Amino acid sequence: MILPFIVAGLVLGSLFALSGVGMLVLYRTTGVLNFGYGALGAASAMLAWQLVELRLQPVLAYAIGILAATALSLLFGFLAGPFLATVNTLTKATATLGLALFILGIMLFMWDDKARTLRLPTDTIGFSIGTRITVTQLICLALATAIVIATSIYLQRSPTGTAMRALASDRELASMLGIRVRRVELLAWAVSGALGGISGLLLSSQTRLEPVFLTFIVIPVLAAVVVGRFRSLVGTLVGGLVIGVVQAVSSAFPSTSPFSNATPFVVATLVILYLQRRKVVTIEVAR
Amino acid sequence: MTAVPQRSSRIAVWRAEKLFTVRNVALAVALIALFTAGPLVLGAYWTRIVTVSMIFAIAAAGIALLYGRLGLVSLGQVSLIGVGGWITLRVGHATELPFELVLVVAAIGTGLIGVLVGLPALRLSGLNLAIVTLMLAGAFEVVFNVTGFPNGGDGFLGRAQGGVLQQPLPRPVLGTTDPDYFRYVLVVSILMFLVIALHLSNRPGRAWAAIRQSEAGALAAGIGTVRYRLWALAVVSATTGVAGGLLAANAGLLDPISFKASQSILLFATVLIGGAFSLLGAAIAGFLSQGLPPLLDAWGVNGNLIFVILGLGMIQAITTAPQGIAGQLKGLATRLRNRFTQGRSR
Amino acid sequence: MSNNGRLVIEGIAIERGGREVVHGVDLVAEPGAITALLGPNGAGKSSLVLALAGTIKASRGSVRLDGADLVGKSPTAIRTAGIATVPEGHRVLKDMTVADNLRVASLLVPRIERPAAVDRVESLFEELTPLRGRLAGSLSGGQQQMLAIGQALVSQPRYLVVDEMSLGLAPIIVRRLVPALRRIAAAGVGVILIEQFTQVALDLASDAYAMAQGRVVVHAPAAELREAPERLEQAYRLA
Amino acid sequence: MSAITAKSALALATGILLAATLSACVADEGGGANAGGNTSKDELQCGLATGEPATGDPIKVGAIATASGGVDFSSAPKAAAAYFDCVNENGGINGRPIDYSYQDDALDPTKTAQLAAGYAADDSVVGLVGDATFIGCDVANAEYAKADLYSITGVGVPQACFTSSNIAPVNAGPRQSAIQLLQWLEQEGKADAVFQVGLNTQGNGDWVAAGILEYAEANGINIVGTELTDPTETNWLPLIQKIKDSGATSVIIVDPGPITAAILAAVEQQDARGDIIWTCTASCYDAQFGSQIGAYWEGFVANSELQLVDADGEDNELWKSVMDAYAAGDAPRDTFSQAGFLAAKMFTTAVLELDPENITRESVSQAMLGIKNAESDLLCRPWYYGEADEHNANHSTRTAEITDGVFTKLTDCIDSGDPALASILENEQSLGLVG
Repeated sequence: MILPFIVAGLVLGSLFALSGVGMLVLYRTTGVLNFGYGALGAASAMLAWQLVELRLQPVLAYAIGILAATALSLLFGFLAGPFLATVNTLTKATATLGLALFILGIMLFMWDDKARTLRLPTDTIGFSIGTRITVTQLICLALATAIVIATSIYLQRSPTGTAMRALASDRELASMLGIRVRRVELLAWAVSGALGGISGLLLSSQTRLEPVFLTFIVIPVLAAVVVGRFRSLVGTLVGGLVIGVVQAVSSAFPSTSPFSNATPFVVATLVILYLQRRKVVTIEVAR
Repeated sequence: MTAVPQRSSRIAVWRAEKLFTVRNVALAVALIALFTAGPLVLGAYWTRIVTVSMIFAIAAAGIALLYGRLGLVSLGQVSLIGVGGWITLRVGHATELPFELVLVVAAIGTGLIGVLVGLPALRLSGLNLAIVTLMLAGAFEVVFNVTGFPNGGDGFLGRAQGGVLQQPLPRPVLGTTDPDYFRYVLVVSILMFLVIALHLSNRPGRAWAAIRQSEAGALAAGIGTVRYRLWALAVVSATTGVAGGLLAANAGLLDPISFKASQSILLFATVLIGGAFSLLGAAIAGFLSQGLPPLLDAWGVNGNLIFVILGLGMIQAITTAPQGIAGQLKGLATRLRNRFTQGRSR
Repeated sequence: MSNNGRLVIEGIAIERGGREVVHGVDLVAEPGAITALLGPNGAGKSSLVLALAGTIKASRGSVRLDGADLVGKSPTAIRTAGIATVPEGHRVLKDMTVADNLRVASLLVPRIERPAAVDRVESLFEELTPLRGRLAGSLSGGQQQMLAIGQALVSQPRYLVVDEMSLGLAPIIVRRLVPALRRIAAAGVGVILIEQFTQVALDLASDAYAMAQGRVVVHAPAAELREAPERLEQAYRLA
Repeated sequence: MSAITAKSALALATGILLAATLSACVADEGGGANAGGNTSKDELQCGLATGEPATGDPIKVGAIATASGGVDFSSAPKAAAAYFDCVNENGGINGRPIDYSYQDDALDPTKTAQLAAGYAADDSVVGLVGDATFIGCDVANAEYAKADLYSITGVGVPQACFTSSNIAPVNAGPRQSAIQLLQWLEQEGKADAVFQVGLNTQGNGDWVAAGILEYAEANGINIVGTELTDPTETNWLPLIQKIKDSGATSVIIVDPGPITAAILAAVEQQDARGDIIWTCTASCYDAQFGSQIGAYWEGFVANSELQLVDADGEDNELWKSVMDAYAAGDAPRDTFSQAGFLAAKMFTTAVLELDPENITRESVSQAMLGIKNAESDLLCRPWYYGEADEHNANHSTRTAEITDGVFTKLTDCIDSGDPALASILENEQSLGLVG
């Protein structure tokens, strides 16, 4: 029976894609590939869990979690942005490893490793179509798809979205054209942080609520972004879904099952090598 | 890389005419003192910690070589330690070879795997290489979890399972006790640092510096960039493999849990903080990764705060101190020397 | 002190990579007129352009428009103050469409005026209209230059600074751009035209400056230099 | 292009989301099972129970616990620390306080070996009490054996913790815990087709799995499946599918609490509980576990290696009250906490017999090794140390099930039928360690 695996793979994949879109928006606008992206999501999920434990209205707790991730992302963009603007993409990305470690350390300090699950009220409502699908899973799929589409439209149609694309295209020229570079960048940090917070919440409900695990989920998410060739939102969506489904389906067979968790890494490595097949050297341009 | 100033590949220590400088003599005296009195002064607990710190310093030197000299970010070096450890345990259990030979096998094996993995990655530079190595670290984490580490059992994986007690690998004859093993590791680490230093001060080091300065320029000057990069990768992988072998013999057993992708990132962070442009920086990085957590424990600080410290330290190193702690120490030494000579000339 | 809407550059010096490359340049541009800035490769013209645009900061000197000093202001503020720059090399946002390129440039204009601003540019460069949906990177050099100038004009500037307008473009295209610039100036916009090759610029301009080695070496009415081009050669050699 | 509009749009969206779902109320969970004691701080009978603080020369006692790095087993040393604090407030060891602290090995065997070597080399450390390590008993024991240092370990997990000369755990270990679940299933007549789930970790998961298979083979039980998973696994569908396909009637889960909770959540999501009896070893026996996994798991069964946390009994009451008085409010109240407490209590009793002027590692080691027939209502059978190459004194445990979100007693003590215990049982008899 392969259907449950495909469904689970689609759900997980859509969440990879949702996270990936957040990373991509930031990367395209500011040139920062945020390795701390998983940590932002983890912080959002942990905080929401803590607030629910403290008997806060769950929805409010989730909102605060998402806002916290947004604020953290924005704060880092605000503090580090001026420096990051002056260095190449590799150094930008490396600096965000520091962000990841910092947030992870705070989380581990605050929350030890007890049995935790983030239960969404929608987890227990479900229906069966050959396999059981819960409302949470539907929400994940629908939200991820909707956000990818909404982000595409936003970038395509809205003035700020256009400005973000301009920044991604040619930062210096965009600034000469009068775009308020810093403001647009901070907006990208905020949008990306919010998407990270949402996907962190959903990922923690679909996988596990654990700071280290959620922080390093950035690796498969990165794989989705790689499949999107660091530019395409739709490519990222497809990449996330493909990775999720291949991983889940390969886990269904005893021979491939132990290695199914390596799927994102293998896919990403192959895609990078394929994309680079003709280039012997990539010359980095300091942005 | 605009953030990091270019430096020449000159390492004065290893030029014959400069071999007996005050600094080198002081360094030699310090190392001899560490060799003889180290375990006594440190005590049993810290002897073991410093032993492991020295092992990780070898791996840190590899990361520093790649980052500082070639501008390559490799986020999978701890996985290579694991590969070296795996080979050491496997060969060590299967054969009666002396440990030193096992280390050589581990160096060659890890070097080969490093080159095989690196061969396609060498076409990449910058961000792509960082991502690919991170992905490989993730993949190795999965593989280590599936295969486990050899513990004296049968089969290709050499893994005893199901209620059969695991056998630790005996330590080398010359280093059975903790103080002796400390000295053993110290000597091997110095040898590995020498291997790296000799590369840096000779033709490969100059070629790497040229490549880092300008890829096109190096090509124009007739330097085979792929060949030299591959060579760098081979050297780094082989020395890292030796580090893995030393780590395997330290406790006699290894656990997949020690070789997670996150560990590689932590080690990379410590290299940036320690300083990626000198071997001193690598030594500091080794201590930061293995010695700082127990030090925090001793001061009663929560062990998890190590992440916070390293995270902040890494951001600080990238933004304001690209030379790391080693660079700051050197600057301090230079200032002190200048003040001293000025004072004397007055 | 209003200077009657003139753009007054005084004593601008610029450092790049720790070295001073422009050593105190004075230049005055009139509204509705075309001012040429000439000079060989490496004279410091492009640095001056970037400083005018606000992407690099002048180490001393002032740029005044209506009494306000624009040195040190952000590119956005300078653009808002009315100086629009077209960098050299017909640079456009390559992976965006022509329409998007113009839309990005119009973001500084109040929302209701944006369509009109874009329409004005499209009526000036009619060739761009059918290309709206094309990616700017796929246009020919001349079309890109039109788009680049168009982007500058969308923000309705009082001064237009065009760096190396004719460099790398076929003469037939340059001939197409010349009347467009005249029309722009005739509409009251002050134009500063930076050119390495003098012919086109001197034909268009009323006033001309020439730079060499980071200094202004000649300042004369364009007509005089048109008559005696050897004066430029001499000045370059002396510097 | 104004950031403000975008931000207000975000706020508006959040607001709408909030309003739309505000009807979802906070679930009433009844606050979980808080295992609180009834004895006030002044009346606690710790050690000499004098009520006078000990002021003499401190006696140094250590422990190694896995507190970070993915799992947290620090509840054992936390309980030991609480009990020692209580002892120090009550006359200490004949006037000398115990200076107790534990070190975190961060789930890294290299670090375990370091810490063990450090304790072994520090002559002022007279003994180790209440350790809880997920790894590294073998490397630690090698150091202790060289230095004649002994540990009354609170919680041992891997096999090596039970096959060491200088380490004697108070808990029964995952293997006994799992086998006794199987025995319980057998007693209930539910062991027709058993599926076991565990961790793919060296010297741990595979050792437990082998134990189940050995017992099953010896007793004619049909094990329809064995699945050992990666500790970082998150995709539980293959497991659930295999359990379904195997036709299992009961499932034994031998995983740390958080992983078990994740598996159960996935089962719930698939609504795959069915008629299968789901059970887990003592690692998920925690007062809060019931509320963590939710109402779906009413009737879920767990093994408890010691007394149930809410039971009566002298020692259990003392443990709860000591925790209330001396431990942090959020320190877990679980089996492992009981184990740490009991280790500290037995250590205190043994050391109190010694001449306070002559408390050295040597004398303490002798006292620890001499512990035998130590009774407690926390245990099923008396505990002992004794000189041997293997230690597994606790091999009789209880079973509990979740009723109304709280673990309640299901069966009293079951003696383990693990065939591998033969030599241990023989030792007990021949050396007169029990009975």
